[in-house]
Amino acid sequence: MPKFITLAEAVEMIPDGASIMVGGFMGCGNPHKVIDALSKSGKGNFKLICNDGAQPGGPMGEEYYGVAKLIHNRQVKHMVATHVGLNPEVGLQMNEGSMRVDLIPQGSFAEMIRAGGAGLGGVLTPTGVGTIVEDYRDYVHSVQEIDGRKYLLMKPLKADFALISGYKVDKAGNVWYKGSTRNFGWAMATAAKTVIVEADNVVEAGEIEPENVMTSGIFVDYVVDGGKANG
Amino acid sequence: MPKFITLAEAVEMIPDGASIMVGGFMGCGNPHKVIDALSKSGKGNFKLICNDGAQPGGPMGEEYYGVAKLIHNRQVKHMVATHVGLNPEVGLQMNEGSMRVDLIPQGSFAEMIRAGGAGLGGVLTPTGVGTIVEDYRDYVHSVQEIDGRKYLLMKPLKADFALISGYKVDKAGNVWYKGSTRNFGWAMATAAKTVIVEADNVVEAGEIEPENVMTSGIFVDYVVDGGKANG
Amino acid sequence: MDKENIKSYIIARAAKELKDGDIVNLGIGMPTMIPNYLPEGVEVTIQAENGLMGVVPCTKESYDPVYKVDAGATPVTVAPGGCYFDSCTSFGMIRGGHIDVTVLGALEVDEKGSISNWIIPGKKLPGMGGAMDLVVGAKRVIVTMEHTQKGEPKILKNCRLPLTAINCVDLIITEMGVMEVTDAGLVLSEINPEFTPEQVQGATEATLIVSPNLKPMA
Amino acid sequence: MDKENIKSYIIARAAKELKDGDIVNLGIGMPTMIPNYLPEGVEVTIQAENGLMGVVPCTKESYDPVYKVDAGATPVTVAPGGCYFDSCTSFGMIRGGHIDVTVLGALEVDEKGSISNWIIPGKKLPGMGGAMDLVVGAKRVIVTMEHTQKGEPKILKNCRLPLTAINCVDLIITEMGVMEVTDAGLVLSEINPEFTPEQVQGATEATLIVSPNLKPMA
Repeated sequence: MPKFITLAEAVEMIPDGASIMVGGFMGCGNPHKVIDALSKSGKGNFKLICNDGAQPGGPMGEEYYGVAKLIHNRQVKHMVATHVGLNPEVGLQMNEGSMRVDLIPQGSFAEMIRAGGAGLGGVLTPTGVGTIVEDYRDYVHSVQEIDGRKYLLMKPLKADFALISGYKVDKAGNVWYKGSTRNFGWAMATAAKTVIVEADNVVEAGEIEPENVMTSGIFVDYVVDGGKANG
Repeated sequence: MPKFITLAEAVEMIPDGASIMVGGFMGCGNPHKVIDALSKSGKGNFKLICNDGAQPGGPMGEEYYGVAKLIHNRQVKHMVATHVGLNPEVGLQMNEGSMRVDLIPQGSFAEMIRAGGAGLGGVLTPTGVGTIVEDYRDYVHSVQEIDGRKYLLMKPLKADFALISGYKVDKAGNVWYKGSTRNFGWAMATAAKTVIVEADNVVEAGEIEPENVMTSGIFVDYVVDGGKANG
Repeated sequence: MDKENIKSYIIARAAKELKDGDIVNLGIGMPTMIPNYLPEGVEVTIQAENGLMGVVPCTKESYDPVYKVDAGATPVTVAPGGCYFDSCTSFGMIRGGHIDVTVLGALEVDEKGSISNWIIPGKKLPGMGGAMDLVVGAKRVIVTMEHTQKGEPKILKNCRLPLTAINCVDLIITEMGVMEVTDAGLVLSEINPEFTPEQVQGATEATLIVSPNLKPMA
Repeated sequence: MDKENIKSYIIARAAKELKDGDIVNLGIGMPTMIPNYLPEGVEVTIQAENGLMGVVPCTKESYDPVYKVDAGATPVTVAPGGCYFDSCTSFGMIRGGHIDVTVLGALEVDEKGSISNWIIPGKKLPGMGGAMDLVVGAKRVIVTMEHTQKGEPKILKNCRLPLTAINCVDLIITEMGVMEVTDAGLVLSEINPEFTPEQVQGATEATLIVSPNLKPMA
């Protein structure tokens, strides 16, 4: 059973230099309150594993949206992502040399995280064959030919922390994601040593129909009640 | 959008000798009405890709349960499974030499089907290392050492047909599985040329909440209304 | 034609490539406008790689930008019969050949059907996002783009920018014409009547094979 | 001890290995009876590899054998807070190290912690089912079995039957004692007071290292 903690407790357990997976796509599905608290913590040197750098402006008028806050506050020293074009600060910090950015094809990125969580030795994907991705020594184990077709063997991805957002989270930690917020959170919840879920709504165990649970509570270590936590 | 067809039409499109994936675990999740009709069709020489051979007696008093009907009627010439111990007819037919049986570890079996449907070159699993599974030339591409640990590269599995059971299926073909019937159906729906779903209940598009759709209708070619079809 | 006319001319032509019932992924920019140009009787189902099937524009009631956006971060929703899923499932669909057509833009395309559209070294590092998976996995890959960039050809003998994927493009649609990628090379199968084949070739680095059945683009 | 007493003796001891909050997968047969023997204050969550988490016996009301069975095909249900999922997700949990303990039977175990429990060539071909994944993936692998089979040792220097997996077993619990698999070999850490260490060794092919802290099994 997961432990229910406050925003402050969640931030406190994340040390400087941690590798952190954050669910979300252009901010949609980022755990906004945890990220906001982390962005004000003064901690940094993070390795951020997130699909993208979100964007400066958020849909509810936020000045910086989701993980863009961590980037704006220069808390990220290394970013592993698939697309960073819509947050110009990523490019700026990269060109300054203050941030390393590694770009991975999105389908491979998702599957590498799944492989990390599912005990697989890697992912054999045709994506990236013949491109400079083949040369990403940190992420590509080898190029292999199987039954006449070439594949890249991409290494599994893991992290110290996964920060996930769930619309409904029950007392047993089971997560139900709304709309398009599920994206990478589902895989990340399996691939990190410590998984913290921000719950938009905490519900009783059993309130999510057992068939409709998307991430089993066994993957979840901590739940932050995002609703109560920040009013 | 899938086509809604009758049991007879479903059976008619499956030719002798077809490779057929059937969802289910010990009969639970087999598409019982489609299997029953197929078992009475006189067709055979099938390659059956199914977790197991189900069992002779079913929970509702069936003499033969699920795929056990196909086995009893000697319609299966080659079975790819993970466990066949609870259906003694499999062992008998194997020992007679009338049925070939290939046994694959269950987690690899599931993941090989997923790989077949997801365009991956195979599955790198530690399961089976050091066992006779290493010698399954039809299923194991190679033994590989990655970062000091050994893995088997298991080949993707595909089939001509996947026969799946859904508790609720909407007019767009979206599937919702009840209880433990989901098992292999989810992956099989992605890995066969023709996917036929037996619907316990046909519902309107939108009646399954979009987040709770388990198998997208885009994977489904045909739906048999199991409720109406057999009263 | 001005910029806007060029765009709508290209998109209108691309829309005709889609067949009723197709499952389609549309790249950011021009391709997202295709649904507005579909011929009567043609309905397609739109996938967004961030985990949506059956994407449709949202109404005032369904507007829910915190929870429901497409791959361009535009607030959208799904039609009845659509669904939401995670990114592994989404790219399983894409890589596994379950998407009938993807339409996307390009910086360069070459006569082998290779494409570059994700990075300009030293200038732009947007990232490949889902593009590498889409062009490798979709059953049919259609590139829509302006024929040239500041007068320079974008259809080359060999792409010069870092590749998105090799040998994957099926069709190129520009404001000058429609080109099929074949084993023999690029075949100009349709032409904008405002141009001659010589003019199209003049704006193209790759060698164009003019189809014996060359038709007016429409 | 008769058969039934042997079983309950083994299971009662195995139950003490489980800690409150553990996620557990229990093999068919003896291990499935463990929940009845859990010490007070210890609650575990039971996974079934066919896609259930939080398995509990079904009541008359929840009995639903067409839709809800465990990996032994027994009708079950899940407790509030449990869930259902597909087989890929299930074995992702198992292979990925998200199951704390698996308890299962064996035909043979050896001093390197290798195990054979899925096939007797020429006699029985049940298949490995999920066993190969479970013993490779679970964080802790506990074998519960009778110490001998018709008087013949089942704990060997090297397994003779086809292996389920190599070097994976952590603990062996029989009616004679508890043996830990260590780098040095099998350590007899607890003994049934009805037997002497010599008697246990006599029923065992593998060499047993008698722990200096040998305790009575209880």
